[in-house]
Amino acid sequence: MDVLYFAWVRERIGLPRETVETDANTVAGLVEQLRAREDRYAAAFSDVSALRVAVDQELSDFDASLDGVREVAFFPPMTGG
Amino acid sequence: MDVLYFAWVRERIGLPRETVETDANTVAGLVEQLRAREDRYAAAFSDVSALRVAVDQELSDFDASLDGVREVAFFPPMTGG
Amino acid sequence: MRIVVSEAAFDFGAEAADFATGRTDMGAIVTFTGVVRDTGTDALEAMEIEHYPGMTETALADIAERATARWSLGDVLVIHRYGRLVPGEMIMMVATAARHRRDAFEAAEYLMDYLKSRAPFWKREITAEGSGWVVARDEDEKALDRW
Amino acid sequence: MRIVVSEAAFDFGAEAADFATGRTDMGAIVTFTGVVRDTGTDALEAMEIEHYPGMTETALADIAERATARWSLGDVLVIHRYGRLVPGEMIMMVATAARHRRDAFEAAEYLMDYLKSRAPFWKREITAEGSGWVVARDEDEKALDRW
Repeated sequence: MDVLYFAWVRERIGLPRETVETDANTVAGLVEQLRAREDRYAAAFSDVSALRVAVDQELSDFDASLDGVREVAFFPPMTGG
Repeated sequence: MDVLYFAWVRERIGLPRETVETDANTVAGLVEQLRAREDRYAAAFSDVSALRVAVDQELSDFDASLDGVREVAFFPPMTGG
Repeated sequence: MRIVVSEAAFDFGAEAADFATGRTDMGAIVTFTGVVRDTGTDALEAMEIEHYPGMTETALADIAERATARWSLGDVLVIHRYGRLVPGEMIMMVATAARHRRDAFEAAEYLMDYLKSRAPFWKREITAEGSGWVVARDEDEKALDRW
Repeated sequence: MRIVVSEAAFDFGAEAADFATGRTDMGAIVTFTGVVRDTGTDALEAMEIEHYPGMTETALADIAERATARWSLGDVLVIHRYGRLVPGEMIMMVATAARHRRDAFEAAEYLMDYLKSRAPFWKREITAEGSGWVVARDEDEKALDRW
Protein backbone atom coordinates (compact mmCIF):
# COMPACT_ATOMS: atom_id res chain seq x y z
CA MET A 1 0.00 0.00 0.00
CA ASP A 2 1.23 3.51 -0.78
CA VAL A 3 1.31 5.87 2.18
CA LEU A 4 1.61 9.59 1.47
CA TYR A 5 2.49 12.47 3.78
CA PHE A 6 1.88 16.16 3.21
CA ALA A 7 2.89 19.48 4.79
CA TRP A 8 4.40 19.16 8.28
CA VAL A 9 3.60 15.43 8.42
CA ARG A 10 5.86 15.00 5.40
CA GLU A 11 8.52 17.16 7.03
CA ARG A 12 8.47 15.30 10.35
CA ILE A 13 8.63 11.89 8.74
CA GLY A 14 11.17 13.10 6.21
CA LEU A 15 9.66 11.68 3.05
CA PRO A 16 6.62 12.33 0.85
CA ARG A 17 5.58 8.75 0.20
CA GLU A 18 6.57 5.16 0.82
CA THR A 19 5.29 1.67 0.24
CA VAL A 20 4.16 -0.01 3.45
CA GLU A 21 3.41 -3.68 4.00
CA THR A 22 0.73 -3.88 6.65
CA ASP A 23 -1.76 -6.35 8.06
CA ALA A 24 -3.71 -3.57 9.80
CA ASN A 25 -7.46 -3.62 9.15
CA THR A 26 -8.10 0.07 9.71
CA VAL A 27 -6.38 3.41 9.31
CA ALA A 28 -6.03 3.58 13.11
CA GLY A 29 -4.27 0.21 13.07
CA LEU A 30 -1.88 1.44 10.39
CA VAL A 31 -1.16 4.56 12.47
CA GLU A 32 -0.31 2.34 15.47
CA GLN A 33 2.17 0.34 13.39
CA LEU A 34 3.78 3.46 11.89
CA ARG A 35 4.02 5.14 15.28
CA ALA A 36 5.89 2.12 16.65
CA ARG A 37 8.53 2.31 13.91
CA GLU A 38 10.71 5.27 14.82
CA ASP A 39 10.68 8.53 16.76
CA ARG A 40 10.00 10.60 13.65
CA TYR A 41 6.79 8.61 13.04
CA ALA A 42 5.86 8.82 16.71
CA ALA A 43 6.33 12.60 16.50
CA ALA A 44 4.24 12.92 13.33
CA PHE A 45 1.40 10.80 14.75
CA SER A 46 1.58 11.96 18.37
CA ASP A 47 -1.80 13.71 18.15
CA VAL A 48 -4.07 12.22 15.51
CA SER A 49 -6.77 14.79 16.33
CA ALA A 50 -4.45 17.27 14.56
CA LEU A 51 -4.37 15.05 11.45
CA ARG A 52 -6.65 14.29 8.56
CA VAL A 53 -6.61 11.18 6.42
CA ALA A 54 -7.57 10.40 2.84
CA VAL A 55 -8.18 6.84 1.74
CA ASP A 56 -7.78 6.25 -2.00
CA GLN A 57 -7.84 10.03 -2.44
CA GLU A 58 -11.07 10.61 -0.57
CA LEU A 59 -11.33 12.29 2.82
CA SER A 60 -12.02 9.61 5.34
CA ASP A 61 -11.56 8.89 9.03
CA PHE A 62 -9.35 6.81 11.27
CA ASP A 63 -11.95 4.05 11.65
CA ALA A 64 -11.97 3.44 7.90
CA SER A 65 -11.23 -0.08 6.67
CA LEU A 66 -8.07 -0.74 4.67
CA ASP A 67 -9.66 -3.60 2.79
CA GLY A 68 -8.71 -3.29 -0.87
CA VAL A 69 -7.17 0.13 -0.31
CA ARG A 70 -4.21 1.16 -2.47
CA GLU A 71 -3.34 4.60 -1.11
CA VAL A 72 -3.58 6.27 2.29
CA ALA A 73 -2.52 9.89 2.89
CA PHE A 74 -1.92 11.73 6.15
CA PHE A 75 -1.84 15.51 6.45
CA PRO A 76 -2.80 18.42 8.69
CA PRO A 77 -6.14 20.25 8.26
CA MET A 78 -6.24 21.79 4.81
CA THR A 79 -5.72 25.48 4.12
CA GLY A 80 -6.90 26.04 0.58
CA GLY A 81 -8.60 29.01 -0.99
CA MET B 1 -39.71 74.37 -8.94
CA ASP B 2 -38.63 71.70 -11.41
CA VAL B 3 -40.80 68.62 -11.44
CA LEU B 4 -39.40 65.49 -13.14
CA TYR B 5 -41.12 62.31 -14.24
CA PHE B 6 -39.53 58.96 -15.04
CA ALA B 7 -40.56 55.63 -16.62
CA TRP B 8 -44.33 55.13 -16.89
CA VAL B 9 -45.05 58.29 -14.91
CA ARG B 10 -43.24 60.22 -17.65
CA GLU B 11 -45.16 58.32 -20.31
CA ARG B 12 -48.56 58.92 -18.74
CA ILE B 13 -47.96 62.61 -18.20
CA GLY B 14 -46.30 62.91 -21.59
CA LEU B 15 -43.23 64.90 -20.64
CA PRO B 16 -40.01 64.32 -18.73
CA ARG B 17 -39.88 67.58 -16.79
CA GLU B 18 -41.63 70.88 -16.33
CA THR B 19 -41.45 73.98 -14.19
CA VAL B 20 -44.33 74.21 -11.73
CA GLU B 21 -45.41 77.22 -9.70
CA THR B 22 -46.87 75.92 -6.46
CA ASP B 23 -47.82 77.15 -3.00
CA ALA B 24 -48.03 73.58 -1.68
CA ASN B 25 -46.11 72.95 1.54
CA THR B 26 -45.52 69.26 1.07
CA VAL B 27 -45.02 66.73 -1.70
CA ALA B 28 -48.52 65.42 -1.01
CA GLY B 29 -49.92 68.95 -1.49
CA LEU B 30 -48.07 69.23 -4.81
CA VAL B 31 -49.49 65.86 -5.90
CA GLU B 32 -53.02 67.11 -5.12
CA GLN B 33 -52.50 70.20 -7.28
CA LEU B 34 -51.01 68.20 -10.16
CA ARG B 35 -53.75 65.59 -10.01
CA ALA B 36 -56.38 68.37 -10.32
CA ARG B 37 -54.82 69.69 -13.54
CA GLU B 38 -55.75 67.18 -16.21
CA ASP B 39 -56.72 63.57 -16.72
CA ARG B 40 -53.20 62.51 -17.64
CA TYR B 41 -51.95 63.80 -14.27
CA ALA B 42 -54.89 62.19 -12.46
CA ALA B 43 -53.98 58.91 -14.20
CA ALA B 44 -50.29 59.16 -13.29
CA PHE B 45 -51.02 59.98 -9.66
CA SER B 46 -54.10 57.77 -9.20
CA ASP B 47 -52.27 55.46 -6.78
CA VAL B 48 -49.41 57.15 -4.97
CA SER B 49 -48.57 53.93 -3.14
CA ALA B 50 -47.23 52.76 -6.54
CA LEU B 51 -44.98 55.82 -6.74
CA ARG B 52 -41.70 56.94 -5.23
CA VAL B 53 -40.53 60.51 -4.83
CA ALA B 54 -37.13 62.17 -4.71
CA VAL B 55 -36.74 65.68 -3.30
CA ASP B 56 -33.64 67.51 -4.52
CA GLN B 57 -32.35 64.17 -5.83
CA GLU B 58 -32.74 62.28 -2.57
CA LEU B 59 -35.30 59.57 -1.95
CA SER B 60 -37.98 61.05 0.25
CA ASP B 61 -41.64 60.60 1.08
CA PHE B 62 -44.94 62.29 0.40
CA ASP B 63 -44.97 64.09 3.78
CA ALA B 64 -41.71 65.87 2.96
CA SER B 65 -41.68 69.65 3.10
CA LEU B 66 -41.17 71.65 -0.10
CA ASP B 67 -39.55 74.53 1.78
CA GLY B 68 -36.51 75.68 -0.23
CA VAL B 69 -36.80 72.69 -2.58
CA ARG B 70 -35.69 73.14 -6.19
CA GLU B 71 -36.43 69.76 -7.73
CA VAL B 72 -39.03 67.06 -7.13
CA ALA B 73 -39.12 63.81 -9.09
CA PHE B 74 -41.86 61.16 -9.34
CA PHE B 75 -41.27 57.61 -10.56
CA PRO B 76 -42.25 53.98 -10.04
CA PRO B 77 -40.24 51.68 -7.75
CA MET B 78 -36.74 51.40 -9.11
CA THR B 79 -35.44 48.36 -11.00
CA GLY B 80 -31.68 48.75 -11.08
CA GLY B 81 -28.94 46.18 -10.95
CA MET C 1 -14.06 54.02 -4.56
CA ARG C 2 -15.04 54.48 -8.17
CA ILE C 3 -18.57 55.03 -9.50
CA VAL C 4 -19.28 54.98 -13.24
CA VAL C 5 -22.65 55.68 -14.86
CA SER C 6 -22.37 55.36 -18.60
CA GLU C 7 -24.26 54.55 -21.77
CA ALA C 8 -21.18 52.91 -23.28
CA ALA C 9 -20.31 49.26 -22.76
CA PHE C 10 -17.58 48.51 -20.24
CA ASP C 11 -14.85 45.92 -20.50
CA PHE C 12 -15.67 43.54 -17.65
CA GLY C 13 -12.42 41.55 -17.88
CA ALA C 14 -10.26 44.66 -17.91
CA GLU C 15 -12.23 46.27 -15.08
CA ALA C 16 -12.10 43.13 -12.94
CA ALA C 17 -8.36 42.65 -13.57
CA ASP C 18 -7.63 46.31 -12.87
CA PHE C 19 -9.57 46.17 -9.65
CA ALA C 20 -7.90 42.99 -8.42
CA THR C 21 -4.33 43.68 -9.51
CA GLY C 22 -1.58 45.24 -7.44
CA ARG C 23 -3.15 44.77 -4.03
CA THR C 24 -0.99 43.17 -1.37
CA ASP C 25 -3.17 44.21 1.56
CA MET C 26 -6.53 42.80 0.40
CA GLY C 27 -6.80 39.04 0.11
CA ALA C 28 -10.38 38.77 -1.13
CA ILE C 29 -11.92 40.23 -4.28
CA VAL C 30 -15.56 39.66 -5.21
CA THR C 31 -17.23 40.80 -8.41
CA PHE C 32 -20.84 40.65 -9.46
CA THR C 33 -21.93 41.21 -13.05
CA GLY C 34 -25.49 41.55 -14.30
CA VAL C 35 -26.18 40.34 -17.82
CA VAL C 36 -29.28 41.06 -19.92
CA ARG C 37 -31.11 37.78 -19.88
CA ASP C 38 -33.47 36.48 -22.50
CA THR C 39 -36.07 35.66 -19.89
CA GLY C 40 -38.98 33.80 -21.14
CA THR C 41 -41.85 33.16 -23.40
CA ASP C 42 -41.48 36.20 -25.66
CA ALA C 43 -37.91 36.47 -26.90
CA LEU C 44 -36.33 39.65 -25.60
CA GLU C 45 -35.05 41.95 -28.32
CA ALA C 46 -33.63 44.64 -26.08
CA MET C 47 -33.70 46.16 -22.66
CA GLU C 48 -33.88 49.93 -22.30
CA ILE C 49 -32.63 51.41 -19.08
CA GLU C 50 -33.75 54.88 -18.07
CA HIS C 51 -32.06 56.69 -15.20
CA TYR C 52 -32.09 60.00 -13.33
CA PRO C 53 -28.92 61.87 -14.32
CA GLY C 54 -27.42 63.62 -11.33
CA MET C 55 -29.27 61.61 -8.73
CA THR C 56 -27.96 58.29 -10.08
CA GLU C 57 -24.31 59.07 -9.35
CA THR C 58 -25.14 60.42 -5.89
CA ALA C 59 -27.31 57.44 -5.00
CA LEU C 60 -24.66 54.94 -6.10
CA ALA C 61 -21.91 56.77 -4.20
CA ASP C 62 -24.13 56.87 -1.14
CA ILE C 63 -24.78 53.10 -1.30
CA ALA C 64 -21.04 52.42 -1.77
CA GLU C 65 -20.18 54.67 1.17
CA ARG C 66 -22.62 52.92 3.44
CA ALA C 67 -21.09 49.57 2.47
CA THR C 68 -17.62 50.95 3.23
CA ALA C 69 -18.78 52.17 6.62
CA ARG C 70 -20.31 48.81 7.47
CA TRP C 71 -17.66 46.35 6.30
CA SER C 72 -13.89 46.48 6.38
CA LEU C 73 -13.25 47.18 2.70
CA GLY C 74 -10.16 48.29 0.85
CA ASP C 75 -12.02 49.42 -2.25
CA VAL C 76 -15.38 49.44 -4.02
CA LEU C 77 -16.23 49.74 -7.72
CA VAL C 78 -19.71 50.27 -9.18
CA ILE C 79 -20.38 50.52 -12.92
CA HIS C 80 -23.95 50.83 -14.21
CA ARG C 81 -25.09 51.39 -17.77
CA TYR C 82 -28.20 53.00 -19.16
CA GLY C 83 -29.70 53.11 -22.64
CA ARG C 84 -30.46 50.23 -24.99
CA LEU C 85 -28.87 46.81 -24.36
CA VAL C 86 -29.39 43.47 -26.08
CA PRO C 87 -29.39 39.98 -24.47
CA GLY C 88 -25.90 38.94 -23.43
CA GLU C 89 -24.72 42.51 -22.82
CA MET C 90 -23.52 43.41 -19.35
CA ILE C 91 -25.72 45.90 -17.54
CA MET C 92 -23.59 46.57 -14.51
CA MET C 93 -20.90 45.30 -12.21
CA VAL C 94 -19.79 45.80 -8.65
CA ALA C 95 -16.48 44.79 -7.12
CA THR C 96 -15.33 44.74 -3.51
CA ALA C 97 -11.87 44.22 -2.03
CA ALA C 98 -11.44 43.17 1.59
CA ARG C 99 -8.91 41.46 3.82
CA HIS C 100 -11.38 38.64 4.51
CA ARG C 101 -13.74 36.89 2.14
CA ARG C 102 -16.87 37.25 4.27
CA ASP C 103 -16.62 41.06 4.19
CA ALA C 104 -16.07 41.09 0.42
CA PHE C 105 -19.06 38.78 -0.21
CA GLU C 106 -21.46 40.50 2.16
CA ALA C 107 -20.60 43.98 0.93
CA ALA C 108 -21.12 42.89 -2.70
CA GLU C 109 -24.51 41.40 -1.85
CA TYR C 110 -25.46 44.55 0.04
CA LEU C 111 -24.47 46.74 -2.92
CA MET C 112 -26.57 44.59 -5.25
CA ASP C 113 -29.60 44.57 -2.97
CA TYR C 114 -29.53 48.37 -2.70
CA LEU C 115 -28.77 48.92 -6.39
CA LYS C 116 -31.84 46.88 -7.26
CA SER C 117 -34.31 48.93 -5.25
CA ARG C 118 -32.69 52.24 -4.28
CA ALA C 119 -30.77 53.43 -7.32
CA PRO C 120 -32.87 55.42 -9.83
CA PHE C 121 -32.90 53.05 -12.79
CA TRP C 122 -35.96 51.76 -14.61
CA LYS C 123 -35.88 48.88 -17.06
CA ARG C 124 -38.11 48.40 -20.06
CA GLU C 125 -38.22 45.12 -21.95
CA ILE C 126 -38.78 45.13 -25.70
CA THR C 127 -40.01 41.98 -27.42
CA ALA C 128 -41.56 41.29 -30.82
CA GLU C 129 -44.95 41.51 -29.09
CA GLY C 130 -44.42 44.98 -27.66
CA SER C 131 -42.72 46.51 -24.68
CA GLY C 132 -43.29 46.94 -20.98
CA TRP C 133 -41.69 48.31 -17.84
CA VAL C 134 -40.10 45.76 -15.56
CA VAL C 135 -42.07 45.69 -12.33
CA ALA C 136 -40.12 45.88 -9.07
CA ARG C 137 -40.32 42.54 -7.28
CA ASP C 138 -41.49 42.23 -3.68
CA GLU C 139 -38.59 39.90 -2.97
CA ASP C 140 -36.11 42.58 -4.03
CA GLU C 141 -37.67 45.00 -1.57
CA LYS C 142 -37.67 42.30 1.12
CA ALA C 143 -34.00 41.57 0.46
CA LEU C 144 -33.21 44.89 2.14
CA ASP C 145 -34.53 43.57 5.45
CA ARG C 146 -31.38 41.46 5.78
CA TRP C 147 -29.25 44.55 6.32
CA MET D 1 -17.95 23.16 -15.27
CA ARG D 2 -14.22 23.74 -15.52
CA ILE D 3 -11.62 22.84 -12.89
CA VAL D 4 -8.01 23.93 -13.27
CA VAL D 5 -5.16 23.04 -10.90
CA SER D 6 -1.95 24.64 -12.08
CA GLU D 7 1.40 25.98 -10.99
CA ALA D 8 1.28 28.69 -13.65
CA ALA D 9 -0.35 32.06 -13.09
CA PHE D 10 -3.79 32.55 -14.61
CA ASP D 11 -5.14 35.65 -16.29
CA PHE D 12 -7.97 36.69 -13.98
CA GLY D 13 -9.39 39.34 -16.31
CA ALA D 14 -9.43 37.02 -19.31
CA GLU D 15 -10.90 34.14 -17.28
CA ALA D 16 -13.60 36.35 -15.76
CA ALA D 17 -14.49 37.87 -19.15
CA ASP D 18 -14.55 34.47 -20.82
CA PHE D 19 -16.78 33.07 -18.15
CA ALA D 20 -19.23 35.98 -18.27
CA THR D 21 -19.38 36.53 -22.01
CA GLY D 22 -21.87 35.06 -24.44
CA ARG D 23 -24.51 34.01 -21.92
CA THR D 24 -28.07 35.08 -22.60
CA ASP D 25 -29.67 32.67 -20.16
CA MET D 26 -27.74 33.56 -17.00
CA GLY D 27 -28.28 37.03 -15.57
CA ALA D 28 -25.92 36.86 -12.61
CA ILE D 29 -22.18 36.19 -12.58
CA VAL D 30 -20.16 36.17 -9.36
CA THR D 31 -16.39 35.81 -9.12
CA PHE D 32 -14.17 35.45 -6.09
CA THR D 33 -10.41 35.85 -6.28
CA GLY D 34 -7.92 35.14 -3.53
CA VAL D 35 -4.77 37.25 -3.49
CA VAL D 36 -1.58 36.54 -1.50
CA ARG D 37 -1.72 39.10 1.24
CA ASP D 38 1.20 40.60 3.06
CA THR D 39 -0.41 39.88 6.39
CA GLY D 40 1.31 41.33 9.26
CA THR D 41 4.22 41.96 11.49
CA ASP D 42 6.85 40.02 9.53
CA ALA D 43 6.77 41.02 5.88
CA LEU D 44 5.77 38.05 3.76
CA GLU D 45 8.30 37.13 1.10
CA ALA D 46 6.40 34.27 -0.46
CA MET D 47 3.69 31.73 0.04
CA GLU D 48 4.30 28.12 -0.95
CA ILE D 49 1.30 26.00 -1.66
CA GLU D 50 1.58 22.22 -1.51
CA HIS D 51 -1.18 20.01 -2.85
CA TYR D 52 -2.12 16.37 -3.39
CA PRO D 53 -1.93 15.71 -7.14
CA GLY D 54 -4.78 13.49 -8.25
CA MET D 55 -6.92 14.05 -5.20
CA THR D 56 -6.96 17.83 -5.67
CA GLU D 57 -8.74 17.74 -9.01
CA THR D 58 -11.27 15.18 -7.76
CA ALA D 59 -11.95 17.12 -4.56
CA LEU D 60 -12.50 20.38 -6.44
CA ALA D 61 -14.78 18.73 -9.00
CA ASP D 62 -16.73 17.11 -6.17
CA ILE D 63 -17.22 20.46 -4.39
CA ALA D 64 -18.30 22.10 -7.66
CA GLU D 65 -20.74 19.28 -8.37
CA ARG D 66 -22.30 19.57 -4.96
CA ALA D 67 -22.78 23.32 -5.52
CA THR D 68 -24.38 22.60 -8.90
CA ALA D 69 -26.74 20.09 -7.31
CA ARG D 70 -27.75 22.53 -4.58
CA TRP D 71 -28.24 25.79 -6.48
CA SER D 72 -29.64 26.52 -9.89
CA LEU D 73 -26.39 27.24 -11.73
CA GLY D 74 -25.57 27.55 -15.40
CA ASP D 75 -21.83 27.11 -14.95
CA VAL D 76 -19.01 26.89 -12.41
CA LEU D 77 -15.30 27.64 -12.76
CA VAL D 78 -12.60 26.81 -10.20
CA ILE D 79 -8.92 27.65 -10.71
CA HIS D 80 -6.39 26.96 -7.95
CA ARG D 81 -2.64 27.35 -8.10
CA TYR D 82 0.12 25.60 -6.21
CA GLY D 83 3.85 26.31 -5.86
CA ARG D 84 5.55 29.54 -4.86
CA LEU D 85 3.62 32.82 -5.00
CA VAL D 86 4.58 36.33 -3.91
CA PRO D 87 2.32 38.98 -2.32
CA GLY D 88 -0.12 40.42 -4.81
CA GLU D 89 -0.28 37.24 -6.89
CA MET D 90 -3.62 35.54 -7.32
CA ILE D 91 -3.89 32.15 -5.65
CA MET D 92 -7.23 31.03 -6.97
CA MET D 93 -10.58 32.07 -8.33
CA VAL D 94 -14.09 30.71 -8.51
CA ALA D 95 -16.90 31.92 -10.74
CA THR D 96 -20.59 31.04 -10.77
CA ALA D 97 -23.31 31.83 -13.30
CA ALA D 98 -26.97 31.70 -12.36
CA ARG D 99 -30.30 33.12 -13.44
CA HIS D 100 -30.68 34.89 -10.11
CA ARG D 101 -28.10 36.71 -8.05
CA ARG D 102 -28.80 34.95 -4.76
CA ASP D 103 -27.92 31.56 -6.26
CA ALA D 104 -24.72 32.91 -7.80
CA PHE D 105 -23.61 34.54 -4.53
CA GLU D 106 -24.47 31.62 -2.26
CA ALA D 107 -22.86 29.04 -4.53
CA ALA D 108 -19.66 31.11 -4.71
CA GLU D 109 -19.54 31.40 -0.91
CA TYR D 110 -20.17 27.67 -0.58
CA LEU D 111 -17.35 26.88 -3.02
CA MET D 112 -14.99 29.12 -1.05
CA ASP D 113 -15.95 27.68 2.31
CA TYR D 114 -15.34 24.13 1.08
CA LEU D 115 -12.15 25.03 -0.82
CA LYS D 116 -10.74 26.46 2.40
CA SER D 117 -11.18 23.34 4.50
CA ARG D 118 -11.88 20.38 2.21
CA ALA D 119 -9.54 20.74 -0.74
CA PRO D 120 -6.06 19.24 -0.21
CA PHE D 121 -3.92 22.37 -0.21
CA TRP D 122 -1.48 23.44 2.48
CA LYS D 123 0.05 26.89 2.67
CA ARG D 124 3.44 27.80 4.02
CA GLU D 125 4.43 31.39 4.67
CA ILE D 126 8.00 32.49 4.14
CA THR D 127 9.27 35.65 5.82
CA ALA D 128 12.75 37.05 6.49
CA GLU D 129 12.46 35.49 9.97
CA GLY D 130 11.78 31.98 8.73
CA SER D 131 8.83 30.00 7.52
CA GLY D 132 5.80 28.23 8.91
CA TRP D 133 2.72 26.31 7.88
CA VAL D 134 -0.51 28.29 7.91
CA VAL D 135 -2.73 26.84 10.61
CA ALA D 136 -6.35 26.06 9.69
CA ARG D 137 -8.66 28.47 11.48
CA ASP D 138 -11.56 27.31 13.63
CA GLU D 139 -13.79 29.87 11.96
CA ASP D 140 -13.11 28.35 8.55
CA GLU D 141 -14.21 24.97 9.87
CA LYS D 142 -17.26 26.56 11.50
CA ALA D 143 -18.16 28.31 8.23
CA LEU D 144 -19.20 24.88 6.89
CA ASP D 145 -22.02 24.72 9.43
CA ARG D 146 -23.93 27.25 7.35
CA TRP D 147 -24.49 24.74 4.57
